[in-house]
Amino acid sequence: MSGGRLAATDVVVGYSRGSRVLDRASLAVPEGRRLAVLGANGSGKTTLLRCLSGALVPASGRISLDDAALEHTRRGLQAHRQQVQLVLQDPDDQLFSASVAQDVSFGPLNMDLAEDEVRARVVEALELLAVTGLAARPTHQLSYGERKRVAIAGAVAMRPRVLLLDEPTAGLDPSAVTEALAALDRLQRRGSTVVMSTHDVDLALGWADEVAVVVDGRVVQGEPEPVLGDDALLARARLDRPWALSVGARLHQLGLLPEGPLPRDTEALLAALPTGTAPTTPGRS
Amino acid sequence: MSGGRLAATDVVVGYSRGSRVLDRASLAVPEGRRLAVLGANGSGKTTLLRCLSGALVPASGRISLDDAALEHTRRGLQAHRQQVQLVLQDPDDQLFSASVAQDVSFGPLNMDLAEDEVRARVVEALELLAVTGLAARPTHQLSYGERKRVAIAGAVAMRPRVLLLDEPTAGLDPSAVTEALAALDRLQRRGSTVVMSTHDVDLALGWADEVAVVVDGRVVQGEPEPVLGDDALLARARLDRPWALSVGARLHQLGLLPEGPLPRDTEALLAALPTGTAPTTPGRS
Amino acid sequence: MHIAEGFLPPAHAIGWTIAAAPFVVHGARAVVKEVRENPESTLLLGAAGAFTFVLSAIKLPSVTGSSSHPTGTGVGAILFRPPVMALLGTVVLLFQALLLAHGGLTTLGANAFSMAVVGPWAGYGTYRLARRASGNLLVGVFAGMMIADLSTYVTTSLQLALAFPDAESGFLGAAVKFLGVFAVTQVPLAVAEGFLGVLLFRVLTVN
Amino acid sequence: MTGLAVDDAAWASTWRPRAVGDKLLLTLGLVLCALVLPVWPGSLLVGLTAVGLALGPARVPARVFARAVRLPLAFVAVGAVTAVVQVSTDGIGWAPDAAATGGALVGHALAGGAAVMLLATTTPVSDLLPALRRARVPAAVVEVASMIYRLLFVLLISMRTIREAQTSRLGYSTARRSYRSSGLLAAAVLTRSWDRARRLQGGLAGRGMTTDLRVLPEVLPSSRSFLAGTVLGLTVLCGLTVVLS
Repeated sequence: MSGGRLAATDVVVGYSRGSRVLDRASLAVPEGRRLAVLGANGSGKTTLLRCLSGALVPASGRISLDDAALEHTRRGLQAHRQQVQLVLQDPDDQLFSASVAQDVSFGPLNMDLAEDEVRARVVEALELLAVTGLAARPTHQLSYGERKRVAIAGAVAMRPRVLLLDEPTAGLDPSAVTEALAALDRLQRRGSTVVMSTHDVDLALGWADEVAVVVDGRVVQGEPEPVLGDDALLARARLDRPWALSVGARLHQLGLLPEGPLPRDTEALLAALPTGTAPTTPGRS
Repeated sequence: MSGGRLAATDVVVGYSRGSRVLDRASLAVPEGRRLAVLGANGSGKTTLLRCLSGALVPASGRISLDDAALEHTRRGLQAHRQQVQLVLQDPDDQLFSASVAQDVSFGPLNMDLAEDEVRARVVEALELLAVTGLAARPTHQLSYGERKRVAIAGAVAMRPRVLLLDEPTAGLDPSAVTEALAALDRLQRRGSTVVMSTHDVDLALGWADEVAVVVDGRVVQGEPEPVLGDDALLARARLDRPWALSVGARLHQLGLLPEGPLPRDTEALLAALPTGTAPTTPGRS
Repeated sequence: MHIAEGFLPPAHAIGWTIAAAPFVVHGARAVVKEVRENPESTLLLGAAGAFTFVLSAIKLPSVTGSSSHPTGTGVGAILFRPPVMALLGTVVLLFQALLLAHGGLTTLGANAFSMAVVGPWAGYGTYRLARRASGNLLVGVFAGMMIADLSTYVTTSLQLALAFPDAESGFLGAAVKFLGVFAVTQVPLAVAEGFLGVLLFRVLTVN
Repeated sequence: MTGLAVDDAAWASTWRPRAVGDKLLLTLGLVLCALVLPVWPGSLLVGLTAVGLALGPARVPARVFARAVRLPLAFVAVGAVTAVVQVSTDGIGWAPDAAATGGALVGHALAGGAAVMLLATTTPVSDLLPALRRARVPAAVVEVASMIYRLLFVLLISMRTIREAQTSRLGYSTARRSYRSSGLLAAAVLTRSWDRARRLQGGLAGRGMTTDLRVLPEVLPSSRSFLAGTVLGLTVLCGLTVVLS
């Protein structure tokens, strides 16, 4: 476990009932790559993200940034939070202000930045999340998807090096998911490392450069294809195998897909398949 | 529009801002079949379900059960609610009693049933939803997936003929989705009509006998394949085309799938494809 | 039932504002101290105030067939003590005046005196006495919330009687009139709020 | 929408971007005029001004404004009738100047109510709270008030959803069940409110919350012509009242 600037090493988190949520879990966040943290509900993926963000103190093990261990002191946490931000699943757990722009300004102001700088960061964060039009709207009138994006903007305005997102696409419809992923792309291009937790294996396969599956309190990390193609692991993790890997593998056997990595989503699969002669829509409508 | 025992006809629901949420929407719930109501967030699918359940009074149009129009009087609604139950998306706002068994007994107790009968219905509902083990647990200790199933059990204990579910699988991980769908299957086999709203087109294609897409305030209803294969409709509705239809259509053109309806999920697709010689897992792990 | 905007003569509006002010300032000091010692309590107090606002929007069926709303200050007084409630109640009254057109700005002082000062103190006192006398939490809650509700309306009636004394029988005659209209009719609703408190605390103590 | 029509109107009003001080001067001026000027023609003029400004330049929907002003009418009517009924040894009767006194009460209340609603339908409560801060109200109190404003919408949605679920399961079919359901509802909303506060605390700690909830102040520029118009208008209103009465 090394190479990641943000990392968890042998982290143990135990809850009251005796069973451990995380049991010597280790994760290295690869810098500049997209990491999807996968796991069933209750597997401990949120707990892992909360440990990485400093919100939760593990019973043992360490969280490190640039190989320096995080100290859970007021000062240590304050420094850590300027580099690592966690966006929670429920936006109502992070939005407190009546106005969108004011809410986004909260984090930068807590960093003791000058007012002009705060203002600039608010504008930038709203733009990156494509919610500039909502700046003057009251928080309580926003839709769920809009509140989610404003909550992300609140973290982005602090310009963290690593952005951790707990289920950013949960509850969003397909077009909102597309918009959210596009916003994450813009963030990444700007140099942030983006980590997303999800239980949607198809989404993870299509989006991530690297995946980490939280199972039995530990983490299995690696490239998407081998990890998400490991049926035994997925069964233990109570996750499904992505359809694209199942279908792709069969089509590969049938000689219909070229050598190399399997396509990861519908578009890639259709592009890789030989074209037929009839139109692509089925003729039954 | 006829044949359905529960139906909405030319329903109009308008909000203050002038734009109508539902604009002469009509839907017939086919008895004994699985109906998926699809739409983006904010499309009005929840509004439609709330109209069908009697919770919302449409500005015009009618809701009918067995061809008798629902009257929004105290008595009319009370009779309607014994036949039609709606389970809302967020279980947190539907569980309000201290323990699971108490919460599930709330509806039957309000139906003036004898105590033995109430007890029997609670047991039955908990069994149908596979949450018998949770009966004595306080509701706030349950996981999200468990709370969702308990909320459904609360409606099921009233033995409605039609069960309307708003996004019953949202926020659930794959194994919880499987469990929820299995519970809905048991309900249906027992004679209930099950209607589910969702924005997951893949889920709808795999589950539903019939689909209804809510778009621009109206409803387009029909068999899953033609409706979910209609790209123009899906674009207007801000929904994706199910991957199985896209991939299946291409494979059909390539002569790899037999004539007849396209497979609707991974298992069906793999079963319909010719088998290759190599093992089904990709050889790269 | 709050006194509507413009209903009280200017002298009375000013007088009640002065009467309520020390209690509200005292409550504000308590809140400032609490927040200084414990910054997170901003959120908890905000939640308590929001709950009071929302509770007063719950419709209670009354015996007479009409419906009314609980004052909600009794439960707050028992949970958060009367000084804090004096402040939270006043903020909630301001929000009700602006968001629901319920009450008013020039009558805020009079309404705060009845609902955020007298109601919580009377309710809390009754709660302590009844709880000690009976040895039972729920008896205390019932009596406390009933008296918090009732004393609020008695105060409102007396405020109106002071502002509009009867031409012949003076303040006493007016008090009889206003009590008859605004407080006696409230008795079943006060009992209802007491029951609501019992149901509420029963659920809370089970959890 | 949130379901609080006055709040929705305030956020949508064309006067929302105006400086809060400007609007406060105008509306509080009208509120005071409604209180102290004689009912004829003072109340009428204040009422007409408030309604005219709200429906005209501030673009408040007429339905919302009418409903908001109508809401306290039940109290005003009952209160005014009670005030002018006389109780004497020979029974109940009207006070000698019942019509005039009652009319004055209703007039003052309606005019004052309309003036307060002009403020409420053009200025979100969250805009008024920073003004309290400038009036030397302690920051902690203003922050608590801001949290009340934010959380009350979250809790209102919870309350409505829980009540809808209870209603659907026949929880309000008789008076006795209604009591029981209301008690469960109140308890559920109370536990939700604590839970909300606790979770928000965690969320804000992660965003670097230290001791206060500091945000960037919103700059709403004051308008000289609006202020001049306000002073002139209020002077004319008072002058007319004195001349006519």
